[in-house]
Amino acid sequence: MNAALAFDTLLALLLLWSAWQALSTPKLDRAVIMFIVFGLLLTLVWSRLDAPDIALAEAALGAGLTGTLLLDALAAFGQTGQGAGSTGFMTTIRRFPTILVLLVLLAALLAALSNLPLPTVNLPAMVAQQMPDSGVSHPVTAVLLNFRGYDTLLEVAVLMLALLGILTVGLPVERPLLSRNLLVPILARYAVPLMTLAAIYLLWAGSHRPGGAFQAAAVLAAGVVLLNLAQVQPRWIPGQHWIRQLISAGFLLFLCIAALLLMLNGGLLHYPPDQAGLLILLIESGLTVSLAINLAAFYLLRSDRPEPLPNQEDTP
Amino acid sequence: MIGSELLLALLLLVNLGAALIRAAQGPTAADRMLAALLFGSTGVGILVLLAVIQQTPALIDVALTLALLAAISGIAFAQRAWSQAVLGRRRGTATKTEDNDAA
Amino acid sequence: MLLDLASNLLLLAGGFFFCAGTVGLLRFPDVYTRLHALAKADNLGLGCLLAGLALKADSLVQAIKLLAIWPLVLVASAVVGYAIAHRADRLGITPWQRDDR
Amino acid sequence: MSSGLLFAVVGCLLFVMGLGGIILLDHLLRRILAFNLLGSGIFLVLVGLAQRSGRPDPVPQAMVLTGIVVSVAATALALALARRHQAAGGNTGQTDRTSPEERHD
Repeated sequence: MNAALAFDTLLALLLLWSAWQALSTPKLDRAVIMFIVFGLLLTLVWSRLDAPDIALAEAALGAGLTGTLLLDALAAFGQTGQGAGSTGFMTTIRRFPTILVLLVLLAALLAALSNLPLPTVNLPAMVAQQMPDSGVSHPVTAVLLNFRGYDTLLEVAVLMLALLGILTVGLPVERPLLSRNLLVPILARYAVPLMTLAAIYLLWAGSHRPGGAFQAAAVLAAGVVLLNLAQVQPRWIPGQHWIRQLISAGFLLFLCIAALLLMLNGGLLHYPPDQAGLLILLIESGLTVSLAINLAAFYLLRSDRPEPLPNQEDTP
Repeated sequence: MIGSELLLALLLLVNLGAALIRAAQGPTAADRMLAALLFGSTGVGILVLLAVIQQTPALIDVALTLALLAAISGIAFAQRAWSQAVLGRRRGTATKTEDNDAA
Repeated sequence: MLLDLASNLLLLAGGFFFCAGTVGLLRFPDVYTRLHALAKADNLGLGCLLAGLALKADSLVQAIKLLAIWPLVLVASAVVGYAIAHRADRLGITPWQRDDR
Repeated sequence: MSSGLLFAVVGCLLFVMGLGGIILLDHLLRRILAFNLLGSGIFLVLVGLAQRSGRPDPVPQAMVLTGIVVSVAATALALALARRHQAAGGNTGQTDRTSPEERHD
């Protein structure tokens, strides 16, 4: 048997198994940990699919931010006692019709996959053709910030909206640290400068090889999270305006450049080929800082008021 | 030469699968977390092997990033999540099963 | 030629130590001993693997990058191992002893 | 079978699993996990299908890269909502929909 195919098949099986465990296990802690394992396996899948950009983002976000967010939430839910002991996946006969519909959907999807026509447009060739005018030499960065720059612009807006949504809904209350130990601050002292260095490297690398603003921002955000775990960086509270200003600054910079180009060239984010490289680097640098603070705020921004806890006693 | 490295990567993936069995069995939450931590070493190993096999040096950057950030979720687990409440009322039984394992 | 041989030997040793670590993870009786298997054997395996790959790296930069991964993983696993063992101790999980008490 | 096609099939399975999880699971945190699995499945289908001939395609890769960052933002928002819901005395699931005989396990 072909070793590469064996590797892929085993990887696929492990991925599906961890996903199934994350859904079906009766214990909440196990579900969350299995999901973290799933994210790490997914990093390997992206590597196998020749997508190092996505693997970088998945590794940085999964290991740094998503994991800590979920573990934090797990602690919050676990303490009330409501989280533990949820029923499994297929416990009752009532669920049978839903499962049947899902299986039919799966069959339909797989059938659609099996006789899919070949694509009529050759996107990789189109990208390769336009590359000389893009200002960068790495195709994924060219797509992200030049050919489909408006997607990225709106994505940054979506991230800000998510943070606004959290502020509107009400921030979760800061939870006390369960244990403190002396090694973590020492680790943070060495690791965070290295992470900053890695982020700058990734930002610079984005123009000619896998890397870029998103990955750099994810690594930076992970560094801020580590500083918080080491109790160097206290939680942020909503009153700190520099956070909002910095988050908006990257988006505004992007928006200003887009508006300027719209007036000069008549196209949203149609860079002149000569200045494209410089403009992309400018936008990416701004985005790295803004996105990093935005992502870190998902974990660090916490309410400074004590939680209103009605009837904690009589919940079953 | 590439073939032997692919076989080594396959071997490491089998190791990961075996670690997932430990994650499924537990018995404590920390035992499950160990499987996630295994990625700090085994996952990084697979990534560098893939970088050589597929001749994509960028995957070494991915391995470096993963190595840099590997500690964070483990620390978050120990300092924020692993409490008596998460461990549940099963704490007494959890230690007991461990003793049974040993015997 | 000699370099190739050394590299392959290191890769083989790496594979062996990874397997040893996994056997330890599966067979050892409690959290503390499993942490020990993970933090020692696997990191040694990774060190051998990285050294083996660095010997046949295309460029010096690539070799340095490969070797830079190792100290990072060592420090990370040391800190996490300590954090989890410390927390397990606080939660009152008793270390396993050879003859049952 | 190329790895692209293989992982596209895996993506379909993940999508259906995630969808089932959102519908069938009771606890809010589990539904958030299921939502993430569903999203990952879609990403795998996007990239896997585009690369089933074996050549990397930068366009879906860039789309998925933005998608991953957005899904982290969505997860953070969902977690904040769920925790707020719980803090306001709401039930995170499970107790209202399960019948008494299956509650004790």
